[in-house]
Amino acid sequence: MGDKKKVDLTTFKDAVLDKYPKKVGKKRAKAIINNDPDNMPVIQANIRTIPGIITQRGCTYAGCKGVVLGPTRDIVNITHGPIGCGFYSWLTRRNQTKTESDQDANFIPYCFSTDMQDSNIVFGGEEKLKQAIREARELFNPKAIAIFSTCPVGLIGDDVHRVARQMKEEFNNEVNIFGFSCEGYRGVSQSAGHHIANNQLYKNLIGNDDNVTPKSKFRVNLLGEYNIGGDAFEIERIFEKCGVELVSTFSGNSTVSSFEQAHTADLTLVMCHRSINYVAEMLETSFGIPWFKVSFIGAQASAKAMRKVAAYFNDPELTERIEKVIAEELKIVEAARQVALPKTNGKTAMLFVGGSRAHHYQDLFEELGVTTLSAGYEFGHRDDYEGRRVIPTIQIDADSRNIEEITVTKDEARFKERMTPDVLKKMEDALGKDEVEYNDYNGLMAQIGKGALVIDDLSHYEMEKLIELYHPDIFCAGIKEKYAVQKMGIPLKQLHNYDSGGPYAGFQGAMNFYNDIAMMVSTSIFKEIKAPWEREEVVEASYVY
Amino acid sequence: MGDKKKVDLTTFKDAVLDKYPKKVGKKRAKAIINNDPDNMPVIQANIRTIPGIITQRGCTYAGCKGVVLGPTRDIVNITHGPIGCGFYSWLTRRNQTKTESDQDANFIPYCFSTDMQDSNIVFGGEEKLKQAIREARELFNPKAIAIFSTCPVGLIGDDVHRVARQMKEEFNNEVNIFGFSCEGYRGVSQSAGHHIANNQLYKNLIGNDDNVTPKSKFRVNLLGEYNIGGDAFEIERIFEKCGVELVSTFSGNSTVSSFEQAHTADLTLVMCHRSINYVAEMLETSFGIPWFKVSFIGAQASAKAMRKVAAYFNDPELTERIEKVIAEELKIVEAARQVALPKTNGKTAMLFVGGSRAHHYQDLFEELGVTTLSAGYEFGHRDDYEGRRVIPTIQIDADSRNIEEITVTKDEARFKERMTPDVLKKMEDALGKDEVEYNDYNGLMAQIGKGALVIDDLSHYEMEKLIELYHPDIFCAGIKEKYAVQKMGIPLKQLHNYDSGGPYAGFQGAMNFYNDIAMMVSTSIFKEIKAPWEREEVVEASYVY
Amino acid sequence: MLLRHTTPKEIDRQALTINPAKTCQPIGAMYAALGLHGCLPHSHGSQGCCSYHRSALTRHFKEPVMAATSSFSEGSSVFGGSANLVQAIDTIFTVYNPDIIAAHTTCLSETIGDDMTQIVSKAHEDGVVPEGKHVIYCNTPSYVGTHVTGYANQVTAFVKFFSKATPKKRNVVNLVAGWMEPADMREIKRMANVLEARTIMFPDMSDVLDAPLDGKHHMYPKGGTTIPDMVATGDSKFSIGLGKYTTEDACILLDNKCKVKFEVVDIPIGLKATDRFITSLSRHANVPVPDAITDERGRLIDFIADNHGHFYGKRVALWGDPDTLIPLCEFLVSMDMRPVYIVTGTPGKPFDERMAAILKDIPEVKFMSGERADMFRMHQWIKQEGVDLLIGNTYGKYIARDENTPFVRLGFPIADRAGHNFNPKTGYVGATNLAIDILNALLDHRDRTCAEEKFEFQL
Amino acid sequence: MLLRHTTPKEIDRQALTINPAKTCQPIGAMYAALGLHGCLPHSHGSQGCCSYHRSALTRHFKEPVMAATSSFSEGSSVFGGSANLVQAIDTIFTVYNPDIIAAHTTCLSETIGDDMTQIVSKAHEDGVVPEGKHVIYCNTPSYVGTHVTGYANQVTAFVKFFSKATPKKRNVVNLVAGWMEPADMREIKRMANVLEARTIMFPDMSDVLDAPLDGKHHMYPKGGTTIPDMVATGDSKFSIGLGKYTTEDACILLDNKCKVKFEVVDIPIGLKATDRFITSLSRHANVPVPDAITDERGRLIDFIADNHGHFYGKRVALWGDPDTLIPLCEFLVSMDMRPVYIVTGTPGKPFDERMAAILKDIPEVKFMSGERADMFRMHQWIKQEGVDLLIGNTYGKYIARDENTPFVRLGFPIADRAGHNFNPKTGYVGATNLAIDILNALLDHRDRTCAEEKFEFQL
Repeated sequence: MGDKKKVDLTTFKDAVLDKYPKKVGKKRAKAIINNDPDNMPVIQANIRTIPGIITQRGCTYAGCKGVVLGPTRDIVNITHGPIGCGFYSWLTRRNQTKTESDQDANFIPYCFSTDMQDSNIVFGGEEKLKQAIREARELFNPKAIAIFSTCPVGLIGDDVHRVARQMKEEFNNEVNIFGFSCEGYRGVSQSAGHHIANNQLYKNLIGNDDNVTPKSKFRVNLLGEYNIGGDAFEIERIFEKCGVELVSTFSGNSTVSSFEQAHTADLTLVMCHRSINYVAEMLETSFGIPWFKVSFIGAQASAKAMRKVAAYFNDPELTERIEKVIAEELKIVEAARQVALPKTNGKTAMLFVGGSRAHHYQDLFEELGVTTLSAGYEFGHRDDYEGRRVIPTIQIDADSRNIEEITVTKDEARFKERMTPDVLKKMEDALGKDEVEYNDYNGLMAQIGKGALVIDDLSHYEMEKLIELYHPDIFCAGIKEKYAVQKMGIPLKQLHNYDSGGPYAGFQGAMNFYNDIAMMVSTSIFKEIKAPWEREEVVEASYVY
Repeated sequence: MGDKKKVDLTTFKDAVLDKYPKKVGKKRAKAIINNDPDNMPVIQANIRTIPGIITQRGCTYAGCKGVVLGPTRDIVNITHGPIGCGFYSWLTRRNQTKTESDQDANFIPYCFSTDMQDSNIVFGGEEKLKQAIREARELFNPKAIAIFSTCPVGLIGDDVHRVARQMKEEFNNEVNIFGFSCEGYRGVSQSAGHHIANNQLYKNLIGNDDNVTPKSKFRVNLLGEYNIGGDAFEIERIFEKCGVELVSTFSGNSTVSSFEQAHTADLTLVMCHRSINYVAEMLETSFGIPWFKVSFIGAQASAKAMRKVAAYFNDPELTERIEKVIAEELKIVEAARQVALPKTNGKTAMLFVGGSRAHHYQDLFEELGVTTLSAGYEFGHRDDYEGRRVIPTIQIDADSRNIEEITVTKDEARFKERMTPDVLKKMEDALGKDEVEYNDYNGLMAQIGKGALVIDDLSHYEMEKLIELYHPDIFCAGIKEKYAVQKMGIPLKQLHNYDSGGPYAGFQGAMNFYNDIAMMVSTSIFKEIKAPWEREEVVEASYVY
Repeated sequence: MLLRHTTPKEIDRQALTINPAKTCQPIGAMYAALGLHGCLPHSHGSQGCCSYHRSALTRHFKEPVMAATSSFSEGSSVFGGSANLVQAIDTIFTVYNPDIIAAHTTCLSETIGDDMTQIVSKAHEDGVVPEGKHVIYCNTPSYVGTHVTGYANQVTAFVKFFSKATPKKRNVVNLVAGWMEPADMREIKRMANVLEARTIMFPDMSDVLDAPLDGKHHMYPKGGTTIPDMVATGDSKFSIGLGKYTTEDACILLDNKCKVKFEVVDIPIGLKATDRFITSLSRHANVPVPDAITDERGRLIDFIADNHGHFYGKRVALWGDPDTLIPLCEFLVSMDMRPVYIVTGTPGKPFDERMAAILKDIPEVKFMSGERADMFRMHQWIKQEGVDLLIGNTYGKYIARDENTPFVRLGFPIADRAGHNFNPKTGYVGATNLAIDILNALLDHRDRTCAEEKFEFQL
Repeated sequence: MLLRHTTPKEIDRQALTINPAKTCQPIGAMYAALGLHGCLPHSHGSQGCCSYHRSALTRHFKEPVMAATSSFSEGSSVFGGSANLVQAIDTIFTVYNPDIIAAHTTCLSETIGDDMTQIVSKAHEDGVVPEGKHVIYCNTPSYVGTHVTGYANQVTAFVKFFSKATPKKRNVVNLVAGWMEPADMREIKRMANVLEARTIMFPDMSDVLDAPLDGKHHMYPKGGTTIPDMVATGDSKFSIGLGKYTTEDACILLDNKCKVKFEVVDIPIGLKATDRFITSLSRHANVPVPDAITDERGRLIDFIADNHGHFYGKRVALWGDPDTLIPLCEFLVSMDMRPVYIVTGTPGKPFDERMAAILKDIPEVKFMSGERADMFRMHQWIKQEGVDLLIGNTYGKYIARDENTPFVRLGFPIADRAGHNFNPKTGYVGATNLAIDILNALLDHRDRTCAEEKFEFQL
């Protein structure tokens, strides 16, 4: 315990690049960085994966339908395409949801698809899609129907947006219907899908309902929280306990109605910067709602996030209440941490997942005394690594250029300036200038230690090498990596779906994580991998000859 | 279907007796009878089983603790002996019971034993028994505690009756405590245990409570019904529907209190003649309650039983109600029978079980068009075969002489003459003289067909021969026989415990039985016993050479 | 209610599939490719396909599933995926060094019309396929057929690329394995061994997707049909295809190409299908059936007879693949159970015909295959009249909980339990396992839901 | 509540056993005797014993259990049972023609002091034992020890009556099988076969109590240790006893009588116990451990690793026999589960010592053996603080339902389920089966009891 391993990570790049074809190695070299927070290097991110390399990444459809729209419960999400895409995104992301009553709509356990056949490819699938929408309405009578395009849809020229408009008309505007051009081949990863999803949320849902009865003076949106394993439930609990109204969550445990009212909140908090920062920006531009990057992953991070809320609203009663909640919760959390610490302290971890989690979870690991040796995103951009300050310097390549950008302007009628210089000043006074991160995000590299390896779009080969060379005590990635890593005797924590654990957000979540990591790093069975007859030191049994 | 098999059973006896040692064969010869109802033969019954012969029979303890007292729910039944006897009689008889509330006592799921060790055998077990009773009282606070003697108890001289008296005294008579000298070696089968149980029920429970509030004018006891598979529940349903109060059942779904009030009923109905006729007689002698043999096994038998009740009470309203119930129930039963009949009609059965069931179930089989080729009891007496008229002629041998006989006299204070000649006359007028069976029982041989084989205490060897020679469509016996018979491709219905089926009593029960027998005789898997490569007529597969 | 919007009222759907009982071709091709030793499957399409298939297979097997992708971009979709595939082949052989790359197409590459033959030729010309290494391929457009079709196409590709007839036939029987679990394949090989039949099984996922944890990740686990064996299938005396939908095409091609006669039997699930398989193998391998096998059969019969009362008459709803459902329903019928509702998303007449024959004595039966023969429809039937048991993949758990109905997991994917790749469901032993699972499900339910006074020590 | 009278309040019981975790000696002797080929067990006592034992064994195995009884009457109890036994021997050999009669005593015949040696001599003198037939016997007073003791005594009698040393030792290892299922014995023999070790197992209930249904009732099924094999155990090089309580006596006698050295290991339940068994067998049979076995081990490890999160920290209550409970608890600990309450009615120090060692890192553990170490007590402990899982025989189902706790059936008797005599729990394969059963029980419970919003597709 407590014996922090000293690991020299500098040799990795050379060790690994040699193996690749020359051109491939050259490309990968730019994505493998020895971090130096004081002199932040440039990392290559959000560029095409080299064919054949065995990537963790998925596609645009997955980012749009799977990640962003998946957690919404009262939209009938129809996949327009052959059956596979709809099938694979059916219940596979652990998006939990809880309706207020048994009568409320919940379509999450359903998979809807136009199940395109060859004739639809040859003759076009629009009519089938229309009929599918009619049938969906007859059977499910939803408030909203969303249509997701799969690869062949764009190629054969089906126009899902036109179909959406036509069907909306056919239903006399009684159902909100909209489409997503999220064909799998667009962009370079799920990231493009998030962006496409964000745009359509903005165009079709956000701002639709001004008719709101506030439940609290303190009204916020939470963006980039998808309620994996119940994370959103825990965050909702904290907000409720603090007396802050959560107007909308994008999109964990969300409803159409909450999206439609998001513009009435006074503050936006952004969890997963990568998947949703577009919406945060649009909300500010149109309606004047300021946004802050926060994280509820980690007990201290959660406390910090709530303090940001307190500082922003700058209401003594609220501040007192939030501080009381923090004190109360942290006391319990600390006790749980002390139970886990003897098992976890001094251990090492590697995190390769998603567009934010590989960063956020470093906080939780720090609370456990676990050093993150190496980390990287599956679909992050440079700003997620280096901070938003690099955005102006990011070169837009062909793959990104194809993703729809929408122009957002101030909504003159509904815009309300909230982030006055005075508000900002008070926040900076309360929290310290560095902590405010107004409209900003400092990125992963600012946190991960000097010398740590930062690798974008890790390949399977690189992953094996990392483990072989540095054998971390725990590896964090996704389902595709899990069992390969565990075959090597290293426990893998899925940070996409938490295996079947969670919630890990907030205070309760931190305790769950402490327990689960303590459990994983003390898994007895990994000590038994070698059979007695494969070990050198076979202990002689005593028997009576 | 409907092709009744013609089976010649006359050769069996010769075929089977040859195999035995001469003396054994000679003994068995008297227990194997070709029936002739018109000229009823004498059968040897209730005599010792020949050592080594592989019998179906159990012991006196099993008859006393297992059969008669087992179904009572609010007596703590302590087995005094080594652990085995208590263990084997723990929940193994499917005696169902239903308390009125969750708070009422139900000790059926518990096994209580003094768990005698060698020191108790050497130095005596009375002190341990006393302590066990103290502990049972402290933990369970029962109304009554019963003590059952196992083989060594009698041999080492432990006096369970004295212990019972002493402990009752120690508890200031707040708990009714009594013992049973039901050591396994007494008698020749379970039958001795029934008798011993009956005596103690009479001595220690029956008549203890005169303080009764009648719920109906028509108050009856039901004897010899043990609520296997819920039979008693169904009979209770019928009585309730007819407006007849069931004062006590001996002993299915019974309570101490119901035993204590049994003497206040006006009529006793006897199901299992063998196990309980002693109590019926004692109730009549002491209290003047007449008894009739009835059976609720079979829809017609059930109707007949209820008509006997109607005829006895001779109340027009009651009679009308009973006839209405019968009509109503039989209508549904008949529909179910017609569903089963095509599968069952013309089939053959053999029944070897218990002391009454091998008789009663012939009614049900008749309703299904199934012929009983052969039947016999495991622990019946001659009167169960030949009718009570033979009782005076039964020779009492040494084994029976050792079973306690108690002398019962008229209870002058509480005796009430009910069976006046007038009552009897009216019954005979209503039902026909043969049907009344007042204080009588005509036995199995009167019902089973001419030429049918009647075999007492069937041995395993005889059973295999029966099947080999006559391959019945269904065989009825107990768990010990079940799988040997089924290995021969013949389905076996357990008539001790109904496998896990039932109830089979009453009208609902008849339907259950129809279904289950239809199921068993149409079991597809028995047609697949031979593998294709073991069959002569292997059908050539067509394939493309 | 989890599926609270499902009502008994069916409408005449023409377009919308809800809760499918199928998925798309490429995953079948990927799964089958893992049954070749030293083979890396390759998905020629956008990244998502490969990621989805690997994830789905991994969730089911809880095993590493290695596969590569052509990582199509918008550009490749316009200009064709040739460059991507050639580069992928280069990268794969350089970095991951498989013996074989088994490429399959996707709806994307099919829609743009990539010519696999031409692209792979180009890869050879470009020198990115090392000496002695193989690139095989098959066409698996997602909008034709289902995952079952993709499996069949991949297996057929094995024959196309490897099987070779030399002048000398060998007394060997090919066992062409349909879609089943590694444990099922292992069990079929074990039976063949007990029969002392000489066989070659392909594909063979045993020792691939049920690999030991030994401290290393083996990109190419020790299992899988080897190339020499695959080549030798052309010299075998006979092929037995296990499952018409998944293996008939391969059998026919092997006959056409190498004159290996064949018979297609059902996957040996249950008593009678195993009887037919053993009979066929015994005949074509020219070996008698040993007592050990007859005993296994007898133990199955014993088990069913012993517990028959619990099975008899129970109404069952099933969903899955035709090659599984056909022998499975036959097995249930042989236990006197009543399969009443059966759906498969995989289209094809043989399913309908076989079901009609097997279920001829169950007048209330409803079955359907192809488009919109989905779990939503089956659930609507259940809402109309309930069943006693559900058998199918993990998606059934939502119905099981809503309807409080016992549920036996069988098929693909099973994402919420483990062990299905350990205990076979094929052969007599597998049928016994299946019967045990069914019995446990029924009795657990009985024990859980019965009234207290009906709670029993013995069942 | 089914067991509504059970409260958390324990009292200091001195005399009353409630819901025992044991039964009496003779049934163990009867069970063991069925593991000799051609043997008919014989119960020397009143009819009830034999009937009860046959019934209990039959309910558990759902198989015919043939045995005879001396059918004591009150007279025999007074004058001794000699005449009954001699007549029984005559009847049995005449009618049922076994090769061996294995008689055991009961509390009755023990209390009256029947001298078995003398009675069997008399039977021989009376000429009722045919040439070449055997009558063996053992003393199994019900008031000493438990069913486990009776099993051990019967197995020791096998050695006493049959084992014979000739001058020539053979390179064979005796496997003395403790109380386990036929499937467990079959699995251990299979492993020995894979190791290519030459072994003789005794007793051996496989192919006896898991016999096929073939249309005949075989009084003496084809399984069981044969007399020649049993005789030859005296010439074996070494004995491995599987389970101290059940086999050590036999091993010692075989050493004393025939100079066959021995080692007693645990019944190979779970990873480490199987490791020790395989190591011992490999060493004493002088054979290396083949990869096939190492792979089975690796698959077990893989399964546990894959599902570790579901096992970790789960509190388990267990009851049963020491030879089973010892390796079973060790196995649970190796999966990071927490066996917290353990009772066995069988007395003996080794249990207490081994438990203390295995469970040293579980401070909250309570275990107890011998008199009044019963299921009532264990249930009281559970009432004090609940558990996540129950493992034991069918009697646990009442606790499982009352406490809404997952339950894995293991041990004797299992009267409400079937299949336990099919799937082994020994060896790596058996350990995997056990882990699968545990996982299913835990996950079924989770799926059943979780809130709807926590109901998961993947677990």
